[in-house]
Amino acid sequence: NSKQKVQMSVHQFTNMCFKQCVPAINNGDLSTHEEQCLNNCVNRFLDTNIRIVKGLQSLQ
Amino acid sequence: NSKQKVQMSVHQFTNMCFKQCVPAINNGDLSTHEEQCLNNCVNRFLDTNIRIVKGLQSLQ
Amino acid sequence: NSKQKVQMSVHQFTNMCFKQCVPAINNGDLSTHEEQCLNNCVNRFLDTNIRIVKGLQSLQ
Amino acid sequence: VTELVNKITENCFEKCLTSPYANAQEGCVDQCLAKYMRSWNVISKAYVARIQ
Amino acid sequence: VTELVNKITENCFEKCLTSPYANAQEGCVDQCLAKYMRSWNVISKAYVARIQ
Amino acid sequence: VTELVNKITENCFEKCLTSPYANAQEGCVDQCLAKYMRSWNVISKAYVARIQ
Repeated sequence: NSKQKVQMSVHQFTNMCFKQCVPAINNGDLSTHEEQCLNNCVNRFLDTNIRIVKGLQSLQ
Repeated sequence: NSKQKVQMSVHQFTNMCFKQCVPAINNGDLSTHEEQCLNNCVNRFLDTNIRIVKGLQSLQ
Repeated sequence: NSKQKVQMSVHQFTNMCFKQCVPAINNGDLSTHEEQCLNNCVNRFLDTNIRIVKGLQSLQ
Repeated sequence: VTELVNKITENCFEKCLTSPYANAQEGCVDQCLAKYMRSWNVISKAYVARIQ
Repeated sequence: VTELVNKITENCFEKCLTSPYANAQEGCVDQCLAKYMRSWNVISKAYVARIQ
Repeated sequence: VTELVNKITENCFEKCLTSPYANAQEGCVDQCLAKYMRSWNVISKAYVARIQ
Protein backbone atom coordinates (compact mmCIF):
# COMPACT_ATOMS: atom_id res chain seq x y z
CA ASN A 1 0.00 0.00 0.00
CA SER A 2 0.89 3.68 0.01
CA LYS A 3 2.25 3.86 3.58
CA GLN A 4 4.65 1.02 2.80
CA LYS A 5 5.82 2.78 -0.38
CA VAL A 6 6.63 5.93 1.60
CA GLN A 7 8.58 3.84 4.13
CA MET A 8 10.57 2.10 1.39
CA SER A 9 11.44 5.51 -0.10
CA VAL A 10 12.55 6.80 3.31
CA HIS A 11 14.75 3.68 3.69
CA GLN A 12 16.27 4.26 0.25
CA PHE A 13 16.90 7.99 0.80
CA THR A 14 18.31 7.51 4.31
CA ASN A 15 20.67 4.83 3.02
CA MET A 16 21.87 7.07 0.18
CA CYS A 17 22.04 10.41 2.02
CA PHE A 18 23.60 8.98 5.21
CA LYS A 19 26.54 7.67 3.15
CA GLN A 20 27.13 11.14 1.65
CA CYS A 21 26.20 13.50 4.49
CA VAL A 22 27.62 11.66 7.52
CA PRO A 23 31.25 11.04 6.59
CA ALA A 24 32.56 10.16 10.06
CA ILE A 25 31.13 8.83 13.31
CA ASN A 26 32.45 10.81 16.26
CA ASN A 27 29.33 10.92 18.41
CA GLY A 28 25.66 9.94 18.30
CA ASP A 29 24.24 13.36 17.43
CA LEU A 30 23.78 15.02 14.07
CA SER A 31 25.58 18.32 13.57
CA THR A 32 23.63 21.24 12.08
CA HIS A 33 25.69 20.82 8.93
CA GLU A 34 24.85 17.10 8.66
CA GLU A 35 21.15 17.73 9.25
CA GLN A 36 21.09 20.47 6.59
CA CYS A 37 22.89 18.17 4.17
CA LEU A 38 20.33 15.38 4.76
CA ASN A 39 17.47 17.82 4.12
CA ASN A 40 19.12 19.13 0.95
CA CYS A 41 19.98 15.61 -0.20
CA VAL A 42 16.40 14.32 -0.21
CA ASN A 43 15.04 17.53 -1.75
CA ARG A 44 17.68 17.68 -4.51
CA PHE A 45 17.14 13.98 -5.24
CA LEU A 46 13.41 14.59 -5.68
CA ASP A 47 14.15 17.67 -7.85
CA THR A 48 16.43 15.51 -10.02
CA ASN A 49 13.77 12.81 -10.26
CA ILE A 50 11.13 15.30 -11.41
CA ARG A 51 13.49 16.88 -13.95
CA ILE A 52 14.37 13.44 -15.41
CA VAL A 53 10.69 12.49 -15.71
CA LYS A 54 9.87 15.79 -17.46
CA GLY A 55 12.91 15.45 -19.73
CA LEU A 56 11.91 11.93 -20.76
CA GLN A 57 8.34 13.09 -21.44
CA SER A 58 9.57 15.90 -23.70
CA LEU A 59 11.63 13.38 -25.70
CA GLN A 60 8.54 11.35 -26.58
CA ASN B 1 9.56 -13.09 -21.40
CA SER B 2 12.70 -12.85 -23.47
CA LYS B 3 12.29 -9.23 -24.64
CA GLN B 4 11.95 -8.11 -21.03
CA LYS B 5 15.08 -10.06 -20.06
CA VAL B 6 17.08 -8.30 -22.78
CA GLN B 7 15.78 -4.91 -21.57
CA MET B 8 16.73 -5.69 -17.96
CA SER B 9 20.24 -6.64 -19.11
CA VAL B 10 20.54 -3.40 -21.10
CA HIS B 11 19.44 -1.46 -18.00
CA GLN B 12 22.04 -3.27 -15.88
CA PHE B 13 24.89 -2.80 -18.41
CA THR B 14 24.06 0.86 -19.07
CA ASN B 15 24.00 1.54 -15.32
CA MET B 16 27.38 -0.16 -14.84
CA CYS B 17 29.19 1.09 -17.96
CA PHE B 18 27.88 4.66 -17.73
CA LYS B 19 29.44 4.97 -14.26
CA GLN B 20 32.84 3.85 -15.60
CA CYS B 21 32.92 5.28 -19.12
CA VAL B 22 31.31 8.70 -18.60
CA PRO B 23 33.33 10.23 -15.77
CA ALA B 24 32.17 13.85 -16.18
CA ILE B 25 29.16 15.64 -17.64
CA ASN B 26 30.25 18.60 -19.76
CA ASN B 27 27.70 18.36 -22.56
CA GLY B 28 24.89 16.10 -23.76
CA ASP B 29 26.84 14.23 -26.46
CA LEU B 30 29.00 11.16 -26.18
CA SER B 31 32.63 11.58 -27.26
CA THR B 32 34.13 8.95 -29.58
CA HIS B 33 36.20 7.77 -26.63
CA GLU B 34 33.15 7.39 -24.37
CA GLU B 35 31.21 5.53 -27.06
CA GLN B 36 34.12 3.16 -27.68
CA CYS B 37 34.43 2.58 -23.93
CA LEU B 38 30.71 1.73 -23.64
CA ASN B 39 31.02 -0.76 -26.52
CA ASN B 40 34.12 -2.35 -24.99
CA CYS B 41 32.52 -2.41 -21.55
CA VAL B 42 29.50 -4.49 -22.53
CA ASN B 43 31.60 -6.81 -24.71
CA ARG B 44 34.28 -7.37 -22.07
CA PHE B 45 31.59 -7.94 -19.42
CA LEU B 46 30.00 -10.63 -21.60
CA ASP B 47 33.45 -12.16 -22.26
CA THR B 48 34.06 -12.26 -18.50
CA ASN B 49 30.66 -13.84 -17.90
CA ILE B 50 31.32 -16.60 -20.46
CA ARG B 51 34.79 -17.26 -19.05
CA ILE B 52 33.39 -17.57 -15.49
CA VAL B 53 30.66 -19.98 -16.64
CA LYS B 54 33.21 -22.15 -18.48
CA GLY B 55 35.59 -22.03 -15.53
CA LEU B 56 32.87 -23.13 -13.11
CA GLN B 57 31.86 -25.97 -15.48
CA SER B 58 35.45 -27.23 -15.65
CA LEU B 59 35.60 -27.31 -11.83
CA GLN B 60 32.67 -29.71 -11.64
CA ASN C 1 13.84 -22.88 3.28
CA SER C 2 16.62 -22.56 5.79
CA LYS C 3 19.40 -24.05 3.64
CA GLN C 4 18.65 -21.53 0.90
CA LYS C 5 18.73 -18.66 3.43
CA VAL C 6 22.19 -19.74 4.60
CA GLN C 7 23.39 -19.89 0.98
CA MET C 8 22.03 -16.41 0.24
CA SER C 9 23.84 -15.06 3.31
CA VAL C 10 27.08 -16.72 2.22
CA HIS C 11 26.67 -15.13 -1.25
CA GLN C 12 26.09 -11.72 0.33
CA PHE C 13 29.04 -11.99 2.76
CA THR C 14 31.44 -13.34 0.12
CA ASN C 15 30.48 -10.51 -2.24
CA MET C 16 31.05 -7.89 0.48
CA CYS C 17 34.17 -9.35 2.12
CA PHE C 18 35.90 -10.29 -1.16
CA LYS C 19 35.73 -6.64 -2.26
CA GLN C 20 37.40 -5.50 0.97
CA CYS C 21 39.82 -8.34 1.76
CA VAL C 22 41.13 -9.24 -1.69
CA PRO C 23 42.36 -5.93 -3.11
CA ALA C 24 44.44 -7.31 -6.01
CA ILE C 25 44.50 -10.44 -8.12
CA ASN C 26 48.05 -11.70 -8.53
CA ASN C 27 47.43 -15.45 -8.33
CA GLY C 28 44.62 -17.91 -7.66
CA ASP C 29 45.43 -18.64 -4.00
CA LEU C 30 44.41 -16.80 -0.87
CA SER C 31 47.22 -15.47 1.29
CA THR C 32 47.09 -16.12 5.04
CA HIS C 33 46.36 -12.43 5.49
CA GLU C 34 43.45 -12.51 3.03
CA GLU C 35 41.97 -15.63 4.61
CA GLN C 36 42.22 -14.11 8.10
CA CYS C 37 40.58 -10.93 6.82
CA LEU C 38 37.67 -12.91 5.30
CA ASN C 39 37.16 -14.76 8.60
CA ASN C 40 37.25 -11.51 10.57
CA CYS C 41 34.97 -9.78 8.08
CA VAL C 42 32.09 -12.22 8.40
CA ASN C 43 32.45 -12.44 12.19
CA ARG C 44 32.62 -8.67 12.67
CA PHE C 45 29.64 -8.20 10.35
CA LEU C 46 27.60 -10.64 12.44
CA ASP C 47 28.77 -8.89 15.65
CA THR C 48 27.63 -5.57 14.18
CA ASN C 49 24.27 -7.05 13.17
CA ILE C 50 23.66 -8.40 16.69
CA ARG C 51 24.66 -5.09 18.28
CA ILE C 52 22.29 -3.14 16.00
CA VAL C 53 19.39 -5.50 16.79
CA LYS C 54 20.02 -5.19 20.53
CA GLY C 55 20.38 -1.42 20.25
CA LEU C 56 17.08 -1.10 18.39
CA GLN C 57 15.35 -3.29 20.97
CA SER C 58 16.60 -1.12 23.83
CA LEU C 59 15.18 1.97 22.07
CA GLN C 60 11.68 0.54 22.06
CA VAL D 1 10.14 2.72 -17.77
CA THR D 2 10.17 3.11 -13.95
CA GLU D 3 13.43 1.13 -13.87
CA LEU D 4 14.92 3.53 -16.44
CA VAL D 5 13.77 6.65 -14.54
CA ASN D 6 15.21 5.28 -11.29
CA LYS D 7 18.58 4.39 -12.78
CA ILE D 8 18.94 7.73 -14.60
CA THR D 9 17.95 9.65 -11.45
CA GLU D 10 20.50 7.75 -9.33
CA ASN D 11 23.31 8.10 -11.88
CA CYS D 12 22.70 11.76 -12.67
CA PHE D 13 22.23 12.66 -9.00
CA GLU D 14 25.59 10.98 -8.33
CA LYS D 15 27.37 12.67 -11.28
CA CYS D 16 25.86 16.17 -10.96
CA LEU D 17 25.29 16.79 -7.26
CA THR D 18 27.64 16.57 -4.32
CA SER D 19 27.37 16.98 -0.58
CA PRO D 20 26.07 19.32 0.96
CA TYR D 21 23.66 19.51 -2.00
CA ALA D 22 23.05 23.26 -1.88
CA ASN D 23 22.17 23.76 -5.59
CA ALA D 24 19.98 21.84 -8.06
CA GLN D 25 22.42 21.72 -11.06
CA GLU D 26 19.59 21.54 -13.61
CA GLY D 27 21.85 22.10 -16.63
CA CYS D 28 24.09 19.20 -15.66
CA VAL D 29 21.04 16.97 -15.03
CA ASP D 30 19.68 17.74 -18.52
CA GLN D 31 23.03 16.96 -20.18
CA CYS D 32 23.40 13.83 -18.08
CA LEU D 33 19.95 12.61 -19.17
CA ALA D 34 20.90 13.16 -22.83
CA LYS D 35 24.21 11.32 -22.32
CA TYR D 36 22.48 8.47 -20.51
CA MET D 37 19.90 7.96 -23.27
CA ARG D 38 22.68 7.95 -25.89
CA SER D 39 24.61 5.44 -23.76
CA TRP D 40 21.52 3.25 -23.47
CA ASN D 41 21.25 3.14 -27.26
CA VAL D 42 24.95 2.31 -27.72
CA ILE D 43 24.78 -0.50 -25.13
CA SER D 44 21.52 -1.80 -26.53
CA LYS D 45 22.93 -2.07 -30.08
CA ALA D 46 26.17 -3.67 -28.86
CA TYR D 47 24.31 -6.21 -26.71
CA VAL D 48 21.78 -7.16 -29.37
CA ALA D 49 24.57 -7.51 -31.97
CA ARG D 50 26.44 -9.76 -29.57
CA ILE D 51 23.62 -12.15 -28.65
CA GLN D 52 22.35 -12.59 -32.22
CA VAL E 1 11.96 -3.57 10.35
CA THR E 2 14.26 -6.20 8.76
CA GLU E 3 14.98 -3.72 5.95
CA LEU E 4 15.98 -1.11 8.55
CA VAL E 5 18.21 -3.54 10.47
CA ASN E 6 19.95 -4.62 7.24
CA LYS E 7 20.59 -1.09 6.03
CA ILE E 8 21.88 0.11 9.41
CA THR E 9 24.14 -2.93 9.72
CA GLU E 10 25.61 -2.39 6.25
CA ASN E 11 26.11 1.35 6.73
CA CYS E 12 27.58 1.11 10.21
CA PHE E 13 29.81 -1.83 9.27
CA GLU E 14 31.10 0.29 6.37
CA LYS E 15 31.60 3.43 8.48
CA CYS E 16 33.03 1.81 11.64
CA LEU E 17 35.05 -1.20 10.48
CA THR E 18 37.86 -1.53 7.99
CA SER E 19 39.92 -4.33 6.55
CA PRO E 20 41.42 -6.54 8.11
CA TYR E 21 38.57 -6.25 10.64
CA ALA E 22 40.57 -7.12 13.75
CA ASN E 23 38.40 -5.24 16.30
CA ALA E 24 34.64 -4.94 16.85
CA GLN E 25 34.39 -1.12 17.32
CA GLU E 26 31.28 -1.39 19.50
CA GLY E 27 31.34 2.27 20.60
CA CYS E 28 31.38 3.47 17.00
CA VAL E 29 28.56 1.07 16.09
CA ASP E 30 26.39 2.41 18.93
CA GLN E 31 26.99 6.04 17.89
CA CYS E 32 26.40 5.15 14.26
CA LEU E 33 23.06 3.54 15.13
CA ALA E 34 22.02 6.70 17.00
CA LYS E 35 23.10 8.90 14.07
CA TYR E 36 21.28 6.66 11.59
CA MET E 37 18.00 6.76 13.51
CA ARG E 38 18.24 10.56 13.75
CA SER E 39 18.96 10.72 10.02
CA TRP E 40 15.95 8.50 9.32
CA ASN E 41 13.74 10.94 11.21
CA VAL E 42 15.15 13.99 9.39
CA ILE E 43 14.70 12.34 5.98
CA SER E 44 11.23 11.09 6.87
CA LYS E 45 10.04 14.57 7.89
CA ALA E 46 11.60 16.21 4.81
CA TYR E 47 10.08 13.64 2.45
CA VAL E 48 6.61 13.74 3.98
CA ALA E 49 6.65 17.57 3.95
CA ARG E 50 7.64 17.46 0.28
CA ILE E 51 5.00 15.03 -0.97
CA GLN E 52 2.12 16.61 0.91
CA VAL F 1 24.13 -21.07 -9.13
CA THR F 2 22.99 -18.08 -11.28
CA GLU F 3 23.45 -15.84 -8.24
CA LEU F 4 27.02 -17.15 -7.85
CA VAL F 5 27.85 -16.64 -11.54
CA ASN F 6 26.49 -13.08 -11.45
CA LYS F 7 28.39 -12.10 -8.32
CA ILE F 8 31.68 -13.60 -9.55
CA THR F 9 31.29 -11.93 -12.94
CA GLU F 10 30.64 -8.53 -11.35
CA ASN F 11 33.48 -8.83 -8.84
CA CYS F 12 36.05 -10.16 -11.30
CA PHE F 13 35.05 -7.65 -13.97
CA GLU F 14 35.56 -4.91 -11.38
CA LYS F 15 38.92 -6.29 -10.14
CA CYS F 16 40.42 -7.28 -13.51
CA LEU F 17 39.14 -4.79 -16.07
CA THR F 18 39.28 -1.02 -16.14
CA SER F 19 37.99 1.71 -18.41
CA PRO F 20 38.33 1.90 -21.49
CA TYR F 21 38.18 -1.92 -21.42
CA ALA F 22 40.45 -2.54 -24.38
CA ASN F 23 41.69 -6.03 -23.35
CA ALA F 24 39.97 -9.14 -21.99
CA GLN F 25 42.43 -9.97 -19.12
CA GLU F 26 41.60 -13.69 -19.24
CA GLY F 27 44.45 -14.73 -16.94
CA CYS F 28 43.32 -12.33 -14.23
CA VAL F 29 39.70 -13.51 -14.60
CA ASP F 30 40.76 -17.15 -14.13
CA GLN F 31 42.80 -16.32 -11.01
CA CYS F 32 39.97 -14.16 -9.69
CA LEU F 33 37.49 -17.01 -10.13
CA ALA F 34 39.82 -19.35 -8.19
CA LYS F 35 40.26 -16.75 -5.42
CA TYR F 36 36.50 -16.13 -5.26
CA MET F 37 35.66 -19.83 -4.90
CA ARG F 38 38.27 -20.17 -2.14
CA SER F 39 36.81 -17.10 -0.44
CA TRP F 40 33.31 -18.58 -0.72
CA ASN F 41 34.52 -21.68 1.11
CA VAL F 42 36.26 -19.69 3.87
CA ILE F 43 33.17 -17.53 4.43
CA SER F 44 30.85 -20.52 4.31
CA LYS F 45 32.83 -22.39 6.98
CA ALA F 46 33.11 -19.30 9.20
CA TYR F 47 29.40 -18.53 8.91
CA VAL F 48 28.23 -22.09 9.55
CA ALA F 49 30.60 -22.38 12.56
CA ARG F 50 29.16 -19.14 13.91
CA ILE F 51 25.46 -19.97 13.61
CA GLN F 52 25.74 -23.50 14.99
